[in-house]
This record gives sequence, C-alpha cells and structure tokens, in this order.
Amino acid sequence: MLLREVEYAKPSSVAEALALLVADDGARALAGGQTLINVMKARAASPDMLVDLNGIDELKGIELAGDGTLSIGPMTTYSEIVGSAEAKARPILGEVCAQIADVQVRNRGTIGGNVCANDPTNHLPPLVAAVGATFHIAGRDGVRVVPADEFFLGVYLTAVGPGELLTRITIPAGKGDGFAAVTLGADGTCIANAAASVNGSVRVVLGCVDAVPVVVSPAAADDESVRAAVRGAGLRPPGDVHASSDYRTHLAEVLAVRAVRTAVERAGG
Amino acid sequence: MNVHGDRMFAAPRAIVWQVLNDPSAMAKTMPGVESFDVHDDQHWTANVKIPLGLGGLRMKIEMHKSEEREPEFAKMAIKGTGVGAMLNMETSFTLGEAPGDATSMAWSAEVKIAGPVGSMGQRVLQPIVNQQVQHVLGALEQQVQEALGPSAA
Amino acid sequence: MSGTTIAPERVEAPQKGWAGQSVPRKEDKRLVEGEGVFVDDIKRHGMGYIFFVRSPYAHAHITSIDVSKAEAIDGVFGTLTGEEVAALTDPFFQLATPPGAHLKDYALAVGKVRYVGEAVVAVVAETRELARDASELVEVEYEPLAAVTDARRAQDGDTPVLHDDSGSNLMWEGIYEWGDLDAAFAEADRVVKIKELHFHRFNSTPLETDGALVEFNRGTGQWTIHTNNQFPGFAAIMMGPAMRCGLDKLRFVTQDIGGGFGNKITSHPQLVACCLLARKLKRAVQWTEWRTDFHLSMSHGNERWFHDTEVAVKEDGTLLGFRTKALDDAGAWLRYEPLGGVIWAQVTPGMYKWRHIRLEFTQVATNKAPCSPNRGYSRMQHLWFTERVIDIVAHELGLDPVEVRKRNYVRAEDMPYETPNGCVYDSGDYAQMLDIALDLIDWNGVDVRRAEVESRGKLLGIGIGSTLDSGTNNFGQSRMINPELQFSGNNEVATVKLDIFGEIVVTLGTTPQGQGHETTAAQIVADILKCSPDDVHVRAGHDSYWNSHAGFSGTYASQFAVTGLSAVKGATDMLAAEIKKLASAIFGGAPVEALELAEGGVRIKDNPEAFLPFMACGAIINANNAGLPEDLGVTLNCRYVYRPPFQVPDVERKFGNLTLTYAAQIHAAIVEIDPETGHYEIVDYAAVDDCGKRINPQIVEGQVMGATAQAIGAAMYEVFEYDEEGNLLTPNFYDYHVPHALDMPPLRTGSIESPSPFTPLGTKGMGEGGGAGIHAVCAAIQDALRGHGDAIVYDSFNPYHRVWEMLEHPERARALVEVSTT
Amino acid sequence: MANGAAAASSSWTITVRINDAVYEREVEARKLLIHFVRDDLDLTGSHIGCDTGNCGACSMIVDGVLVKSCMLLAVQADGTTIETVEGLAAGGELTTLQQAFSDHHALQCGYCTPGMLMSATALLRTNSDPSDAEIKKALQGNICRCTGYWNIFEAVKAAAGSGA
Repeated sequence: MLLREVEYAKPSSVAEALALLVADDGARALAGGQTLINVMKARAASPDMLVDLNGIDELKGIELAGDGTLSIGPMTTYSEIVGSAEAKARPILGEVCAQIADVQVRNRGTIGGNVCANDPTNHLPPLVAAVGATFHIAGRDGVRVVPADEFFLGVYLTAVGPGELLTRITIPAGKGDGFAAVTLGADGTCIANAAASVNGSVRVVLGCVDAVPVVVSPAAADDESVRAAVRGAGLRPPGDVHASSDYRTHLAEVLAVRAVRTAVERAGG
Repeated sequence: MNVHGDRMFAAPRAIVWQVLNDPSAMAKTMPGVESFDVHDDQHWTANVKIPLGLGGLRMKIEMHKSEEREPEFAKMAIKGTGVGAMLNMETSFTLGEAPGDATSMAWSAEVKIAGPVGSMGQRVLQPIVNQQVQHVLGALEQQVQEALGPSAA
Repeated sequence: MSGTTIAPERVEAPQKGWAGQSVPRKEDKRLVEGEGVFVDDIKRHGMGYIFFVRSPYAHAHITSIDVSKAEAIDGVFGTLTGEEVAALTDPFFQLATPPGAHLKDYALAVGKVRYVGEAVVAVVAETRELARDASELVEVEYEPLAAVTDARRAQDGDTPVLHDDSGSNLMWEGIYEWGDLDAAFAEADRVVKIKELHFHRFNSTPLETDGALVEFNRGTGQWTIHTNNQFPGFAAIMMGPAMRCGLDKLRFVTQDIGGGFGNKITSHPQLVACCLLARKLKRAVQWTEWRTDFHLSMSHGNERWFHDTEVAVKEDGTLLGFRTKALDDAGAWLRYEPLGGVIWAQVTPGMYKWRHIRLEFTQVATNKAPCSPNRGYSRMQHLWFTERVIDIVAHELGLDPVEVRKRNYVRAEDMPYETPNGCVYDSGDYAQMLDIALDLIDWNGVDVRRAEVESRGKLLGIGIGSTLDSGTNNFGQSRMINPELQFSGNNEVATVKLDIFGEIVVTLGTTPQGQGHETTAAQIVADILKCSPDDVHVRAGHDSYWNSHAGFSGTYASQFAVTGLSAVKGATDMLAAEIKKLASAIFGGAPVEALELAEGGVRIKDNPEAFLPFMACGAIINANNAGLPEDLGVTLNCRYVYRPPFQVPDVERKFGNLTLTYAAQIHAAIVEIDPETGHYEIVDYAAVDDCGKRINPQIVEGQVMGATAQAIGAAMYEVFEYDEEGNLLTPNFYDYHVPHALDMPPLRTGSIESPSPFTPLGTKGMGEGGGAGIHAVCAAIQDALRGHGDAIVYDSFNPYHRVWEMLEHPERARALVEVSTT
Repeated sequence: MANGAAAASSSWTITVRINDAVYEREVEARKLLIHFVRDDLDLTGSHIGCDTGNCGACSMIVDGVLVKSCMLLAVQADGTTIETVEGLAAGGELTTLQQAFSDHHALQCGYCTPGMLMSATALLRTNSDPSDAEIKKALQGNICRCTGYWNIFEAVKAAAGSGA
C-alpha cells in the first residue's frame, strides 16, 4: 500500500534520535512498524518524519538484575522475549508475547512499540500494567521514570510525549501472574483481555474496555471479590462489530476471574 | 455516535454564555488548533491537527451556528474535512441557572465520522471521541474561570 | 511456461486411463517458483497507474468536482470523472424489469454516490504513489443524505430513495408457487412458524484483488484488456453496448488468477474506466484494486431475510411444504442482480421431497456495496434456509434431525427426480452420504463425548449440513426475471490441434483461478489420443484472439467438468477422427475402422509396421500437403462447442430445468462452546462429497476442502457489517477475520460417485458446496444450546457474542418460533 | 539524497542482495519493501493480498528472519540479504518443500504460495521435525483462501519427514 511522502532517518544513538524528534514535532519514532506502517498505509495518520530506532543497540536487549528485576529494551522483539532465558524470570511475558499475531509480526514487533501504540486491542498494555512495570522516558531534560498507572493516556497516546523516547521498561520479579483473552480467531485480535498479578496485593488490569487499560484492585483473589471489583469499576466499554458494550463488560468480568485464577495457581506453584 | 452529558460551572450563566459564544475563547478549547478565522457570528473556520499519537490528523473544521436563544440555548453544525476522515457533528447545549450563581450545561453531540478513520472501528474511535470531548470541556472550564477574571480566583 | 512437448519423456498410461487419476497439476511448477503471471505482474512501457477517488459517504449528492490541482502535478497523466463517463458511454444494460430496469449505472458515480467506497474520479500517474497523492488533491463537494442500511426499512415511506429513476428502493419482486399449499397445510398435523431468519453479508475474499492492464490500439480501435475477470463473456456483453463498440473491439486476456469464487465476475465498471483512460491518455493504464477497495466496493454476497415462514409437517416429521417471504439486499447497484432472484430456484426443495412451496421474493437497494455472485451464489442462502427449517422443525417437534432428513430425502431410486419447479436432480444417494458422514464424525459416540465435555463445564453440539451444488446453468432461467431477455442454454468451447511438429495444443475458453483446468483437460485429451498428459500442451488462461470462446465462456457456477471438459472431449474426438482419416489416405485407403491411435501416433491394428507418428501427421497437413486428396477435409485443428441439452423454461409457471447437474455435499460438525463467554471451537468436522465421475480426485478433494474452509469462516468470523451511517466496519483483514492455519479443525472427508446420466463424461460441476459448513455449524450450535435455554439459531453468522446472547437471552430467539397444531 | 547516519531524507540509495544478485537503487523513503521488490526490481513472485499486514503473501526472509515485506520500508532493508520465492529453486531443481506442495495439492490459485513457502522454509530451517501444532503456528501469518490449509500442513509435514 502507498504511504504519503515521509522523511526517514536512522540514528544510531538515543541522543541522535532525540535530536531528530525534538527538531520536528511531526517526527515519529519507528519501532517494529507493525502498527504504525499500517496506519500510514490507510493515511489515517501521516508523520512528517520517521525516526527508525532499529539501529540503536542501547534500546535492545534484556537484562536480569540480581534482585530478579527485568530491564527490557523497548526495541526488543516479541520473538526475542519468547526466546529469552532472562525473560523467564517473569514467565507470563514470553507466554503472552507468543500469542501475538504470527511469526512474522513477532519477528518485527517490539514491546516498546506495542505499549506506546496502546491500541485498545493490544496484549501488552494491560500486562505491563498488571506486573507493575515502570517506564524510562528520555527527553531533552534527561530521563524520567513513569509508573504503569500513569503511562497510558489514551488510544495511541502515552506519557511518551513529542520529542521524547521510551528507553527502558523495568519489570519487578514475580511469577504469580495470569492473562486471559477472548480473541477473534486463534492468536487473533483481542476482543477483550485481562491480566492479573497476585504478587503481594491482587492487581487486575482490563484491556479493550476503554481508551487505556483499566486497573482494578480486588480486596482478595477469590472469584466473588474479583467480580465485585470489576463491577465496581463501572465500565462503559465501546461496542463494535466484534462485541457489544454489554458483552465486553461481561467478558471483562469473566476474563478477570480467569486471569486471577491462573495467577493464584502460578503464585502457589 | 451520540455523546452527551451535564456539567456545572461555578460562574453565572451570562459568563458561560459569553465564553461559549466567543470564537476566540472557543478556539482555545479545541484540540490542536493551528489557525482560526471568524467570518461572522454564525460562521467560523479552523485548521486543527487532532493529536493521535501515531501522527496528528489534520482537518479543516467549519462551524455554523444554526440556532441560538440567548442566554440558554445554541446549536451548531460542525463539518470537518481531512484526508483520513470526514467529520459531521451536530452539537447543542442548554444552559440553566443553578443555585449559588452557578450554571448547569446539558450538552449533546451527534458525531458522524466517515473515511478510512471512520472504518477504524468504534473500539478505537469512541474512546478517541470521548477523550477529545473531555479535553474540550476541561479547556472550557478554564476559559470560564479566565472570563470570571482574577476576582473569582 | 511449461516446457516443449516435442519428444517428451514417456509416462505409461494407467490401465483405466488418465481420467480418474490424481495426475500432478501442470500449473504447479510455475506457481511454486513464483513464475506465475498475475495481472499486477504485467507492465508496459510508459504505462500509467490508476487510483480511484472513492466516496466517504454512503449516500450523498455530488455538488462539485475539481480535478485541476491533481492534474497540475508533474507526473500526473490525467483524470476521468463521472461527467465524462456519462458523455462517452451509455448506462450498463440492466437485466431487471422495471423498476430495477430504470437504473442508470455507469463506470463512475454520476451526480450522486450511493455507498462508501463508490468510485467517483479516476486519477492516472506515472507511479502508484503519485496517483494516490494526486487523488488527495481532487476536490469533491458532497451534500450528505440519510442512508438506508437495513433492507427491512428500505421500502418504508420515510426512507430515502437511492435511485430516483426507479422511484423506490424496490428493485425486483416475483412470486413463486408450486403445488397446492392449502391442501398441504390442511393435511399437516403441525405448522411450524418462524418469524425471521437472516443470512448475512460476506464474500470469499480471494487473496488477489481485481485488476487490469489495458492497452488501446488507435489504429484498429481495439482494446486489449489483461485482467483477472473470471467471466469475460459477461463482461463483454456488459461493456460493448455501454462503450458503443462491437465485442471484437474488446480483447480479454487472462493467465493466472489469484482466486475468484464469483467475486471477480462484476469488475466491468472498473474495466470500462480503464478502457476510457487508455484511449484518452494514449497510453497503457494499469489498475490494481487494493484490499480495502475490494471490501468496500466489490461483489458482496447477497444478504437475505426469510420472513413469516410456515412449514407444514406431519406428526412423524414428514415435510409437506412451506411458505416464506425472501427479502434480498442487493446493495446499491444491480451488477449481476436480480439474477439471484431466480438462481436459488435451482435447488427449490433442497434435498427433500416436499412438493408444495411458495416463496415471495423481493429484492431492494440499500446504501451498501453492490452484491454479485459469491461461491454458492443465491443457492447457498436458500439451502441455508431449507436446512435451518429442517433442524428447527426437528428441534421444535422433538424429532431426531437424522430421522427427519432420511424420512424426507429424495431417494436414490427416485433419481432422476423432477422437483416441484421442473428441475431434474440427475443422480445421487443422499441417505448413503449421510451415513458416511455420521460414521466419519462418530455420531453414535457423541453422547459419551457430550458427557465428557460437560464435565469440563463446556457445551457440546453436533450438526448436519447438506447442500446441492447445482452446476451448468440454463441461462433461460433469466427469463423468469425478465421475459424480454434473449438468453438461454449454455456453452463452452475448446480447440485441439496437432501442430507442425506433432505438438498437441489445447485452447480453452475458460478462466481458471486454481481449478487445474490445464491438467484435467490434458487428462481427457490423453485418454482419447492415447498419449500422456505430458504430451498435451494446454494454453494457460483465456484470450479472445484464440477464437476458442463463446457467449458463456468463463469459469463460474460449477461447470468446467461438464461444459469445459465436454468441449475438450468433443474437439479431441474430432481430431482423432481426422488423424485416422489422414492415416487411411496415407496408408493407401486402409479403412478407418482398421486404424487405432497408440504410442503418440496412428497405426493399422494388425500391422504395427504401418505407424504414422503425430509428428508426421502434423507435418503432412501443415507443411507437406502436396498430393493429398482434394476432398480429404482434414485440418488437424478442431474447434468444438459443447451445448448442454436445455429447453427454454416456462416463464409463466416458473417451471423448467434450470441446471444440468446436481453435485451433493453432506457435512457434519461438532462444536464445543464455553457457556461463560459464548466462545466456541469446531472440534471435529466431516465432509462427504458426490460430484459424479471424478476426473482428478485430488483436485476435487481440494475444492471440497477449500469450500469447507470458506464456510467455516463465514459461519464464525466473516461479515460485511455496516453502521447506520453506512460505514463498512470490516474493510480489511484486520476486522474481517478469515480463517488462519490455527483456526482449522481436524477434517475427515468421504465420497461416493454417482455419475451424471446427462453429461458426456458422467461428471458434475462442483466446487460450490461449501454452504454445507455454514448449515452444519448453525445446527451444531443449536444442538449445544438444547436444554440451555433452547434458543433456535436464526442467523447464518454466529460470532461469540451472538452465541453468548442466545445463552443469556434465549427468550429472544424463542420468540421467533411457534408451533401450532392443526 | 543523504546517507549520514542521523540525517533525514525522503530519498535514499540502498543496496540489497536478493537471491544472490546485488541491486543498488535510489528509493523514496516511503516505499514499502514489497513494492520495491515487485515494481522496481520486477521480482513479482512475492505478492500483495491486503493493506494491513495480515495476509503474508509478501513474506520474505531478510537476513535470516521471516518478515512481511509490506510492513518494512525498502530503505530499512538497506544492506540486507533477502530471500524470496524466486530464489528457492536456485538450480532449476524444485526444493523438497516446493515439490511436496505440488505432490500434496497444497496450492490452487497459487497466489499465497510464495509467501506460504517462505514461512514453511523458515520453519524447517529451525525445526526439522515440527509437530502439527508447530506447523500451524508457523503458518498462522499466511492467509490462503483456496485450500483450507489442510493440504499445506500435509505438504510441510512430508517435506520435513524427508529431511528437507
């Protein structure tokens, strides 16, 4: 498909990338391109400049700290996460990444691109929110660290503002996690999804029901508490060709329960 | 899709009315306004770039005030044309006097979006529209406060 | 291209001959090497790329169009607008009687747009990118109008009218009645009433979209249209009159086509735009339809409602007859419609013996993409209806759906069977097919399985779906739509020649899209000429210059195995006779009966020494013919037109044989439903097929599998759904989900062979039997819901949320059905 | 036209090696790899079946990694080695996989086949004996509308079995 004219640059460092992004407010970072390029094909959005992050090594790779904290470069692909020994420290990451779309997309698509796009149907925004990830955002005034709850601002909108770049995602240790989704065909687009983490308190994050992942904190991990918490969230999800608003509301509740059950199992196991 | 709601302003109805009918004030409430022209009291045009994260969506917006009953009711037809999308919006508000010199505003908008963006699916569009509406209302609040002047602060 | 066939490597002919063998496909080598030639692969020097400006509105007046900014760009060759089209062409010929007959349909929108995605302006530039850039500079002013997106509202008083010329949104209506309904309902013990059933809008979305490369020869005034249109015969009769030119001015050329499924029959409006531009701009122009364009504007399958259905049934489940009102949503234009208004009648009673049937057919226009044939065209909708009726009746009367089917099936001993409307089912044994299907799916073991599944908190359902794949149309049925139409019968052409070096060359009129015509045609020729299929060179695709086509040439409507191969047989028989005639002359008047074809030549039976290889035959006739008898009458270049035995149907009674053959499919599916979410999976699937004599079993099997997969997609995922403003909500493969590898259930297939008594090879057309899958999935879901609210399945499309709703609010579905005792 | 590391430009000169031939061309930054390969290099074996990266007909192997070339800019492929369907039967001999596709009737119209072959080729390189589930997972990104995939699964299994 035919894109509108666009400038392209391939910086080799975060500093170079930031310089380009700051210089032109029409510039957009190009990560895996598995979302952005498609939106550009429709010409629904057309950046003036693409700043290709694929040449920046410091944005890649997964490190596992002594305390079990994972530090993931935003340009790490789903496939790399699936295959990474370090990432096994938080098993749910690889498991969910392996369910995203297909081999080709997993080979190019990145964790950073997935969370920064924050398409309501994406798998990772609710997941990273559930596991309590923090986001390192570099801008002209240095690096700031944003917790997941403040990271997602809207559809295609995150705390990473114009002239800024997501440089790192850190995820604490833990194994009591769960993820559940109803998708459009196997490994398809999420109709609704939910991620849960019971490392310490019970934390459930619902996807596809609002512009941003919705965090709910059940008092306990039993089905009733989880259902009550989801009902308490007063969801008013959008309806579309794949699901009415009511159906999404219902799925949110069911999937939350399932995600929590898995999380509890994993925590115990 | 239809979006509607109620909002309270801690300001007399006359002030709110004045803001809502002042093009320059309204310009400040719209997302990503790049330029704004007033042709007459009924017709304004604006060039906006609605922030969409992946790259702004440029639109030429034409506003036509089709009905007005000072100081409580006005109706507007808004037509937006951009390459990715066509926007047609019928919006109206009713201002009521509330206790404590406050003003209640009941607003509603019938939004129709066509073009590639129109096909993006409600799960994406509805949140975007809601978000832009919240943005406008927030900015409106601010304009009303400014109109009240420092005395109100 | 396939290699030369001079001195080919010999392959020993199997005992039974080549027909019936799974001979490897001749097409495969070029396709697996990426050397196929698809329409977008073709280039010409200095060609221009077309990009269509399309309507963002479902319904609007066009108040102004300004192309000046677009044309001003460097590298833009020119544009075409509706105004120009209206001046240069006449509206496309309409098949309908009034009011549909009054539609003025052009290559581009004129004055008004009627669906999102309708082409308004065409822009041509030196690159694809530039053409799209320029299209953004075309300024079109619209005055939006209210849209009609629900066919059920299309005729309401306050509903906007799409076509002022037709006065209302009614396009065509007709009443079909056979037998004695009053008597049937008087005889009935029970009457099952079904308020509303809905068959959804989707199509088979071939992976390759439409396209063309068009050249105009100014000297001869002839257009050469390289395209993937799958029915050039139809395109020609639509385009010629509109473009005010003779049909020989339109040369159609196809090679490899990336799937068709009927969806590539109605690209004639775009082809006209291409032709006008090639002439206007004095250069070759190329058009490739993008996926989104295809979804927005190309040949959706007919959406159909069935209202106020009444079924007359005996206590024991014997079906006497039914009444129903079919409401068909044609979309914005009648591009092949209203033929769907009669095509369904080829299978009026489905597989069942009921004799008393009344169907009121109404077709309306809506602000959606135009409908055109889609695999199973119009019969699929009707057969879904008859299958739903069977399963709803069984469900409501507490009968076994297997029993009800067997009790009502047309029996093998009744074949050939004349239906109430005069169609003749040529052969088949539905009961036997059903037994095979039940065996493959382990119908008897299902209770054990159900218990196991329910112990896991899931619901299990099993269902049967049957279809008749009626093939080889009698185009005379079009007169039931419009008595004035001068179409009837059917035909196909093949030419077989022996070339100068003895090369056997076959040209067809068809436009295959993966059906392996090059291979099956070679098998037929090889059996007659007693050589190997490797010795037979079948030209790829269609070319009007070959003069090997007739009015109905193309590849559509399940007919190649009948029309195409019968033409090949006819032409090859002629050639064989000529070869013997020549040999008899060469062998000094040896009687023709004494000659036989063998080992790539002709010889005298009891004198193997007297052998004349094909190479010699070809050389003698083509290059060494001095001294041959004057009256020899041998050209070794034989053209045969196969014409199926049809009569013009009785238009008054809407009675007559509408198709020549009836292939049959019986499918069975088992689904597992998660009652908490409505999410479900097909966990087992069986497909049994009977298409008469199989020329190439592997290719037949491939058709059965492909049709099955499309049915599974249609039943679970695929829908063209619009919002009230007429925006298509599934304009791409992101929201229009088609089955992927992980979505495919385990499949078991079975078959029987009931040769057709009516065709030269005993073959039946096939390939469109996929509807059975939709019926089977619907039946399986209904079975799973039994005892869990007892909803009936009322829609052909059952996404998870609908299944969930049927579980949550069964009363809504229950309200649609009612049983009365007479 | 600029090639400085961080300099932005809408036009680039790129060099790619495709099936053992090296091409140097100037391309617009906006041009997708699939259009570059089909339109500029006339390697028309790889196809386009959608506008959204769903269908996989354009699948290629870039520096050993299976990708959909409609979601990659041509300029991003600068300096890479690309394998397309045209390169499979290099010596004129069909690969075991290509032959298996024909033997098992794993193609009908043949439009999805080039992409399908590239995905299956990538699978068999890393997994010489894939399970049915692994085969399905590996082909999930390639849409076929003709075959229903069943024969494709059989072909891949057979090719794997024969040590392709």
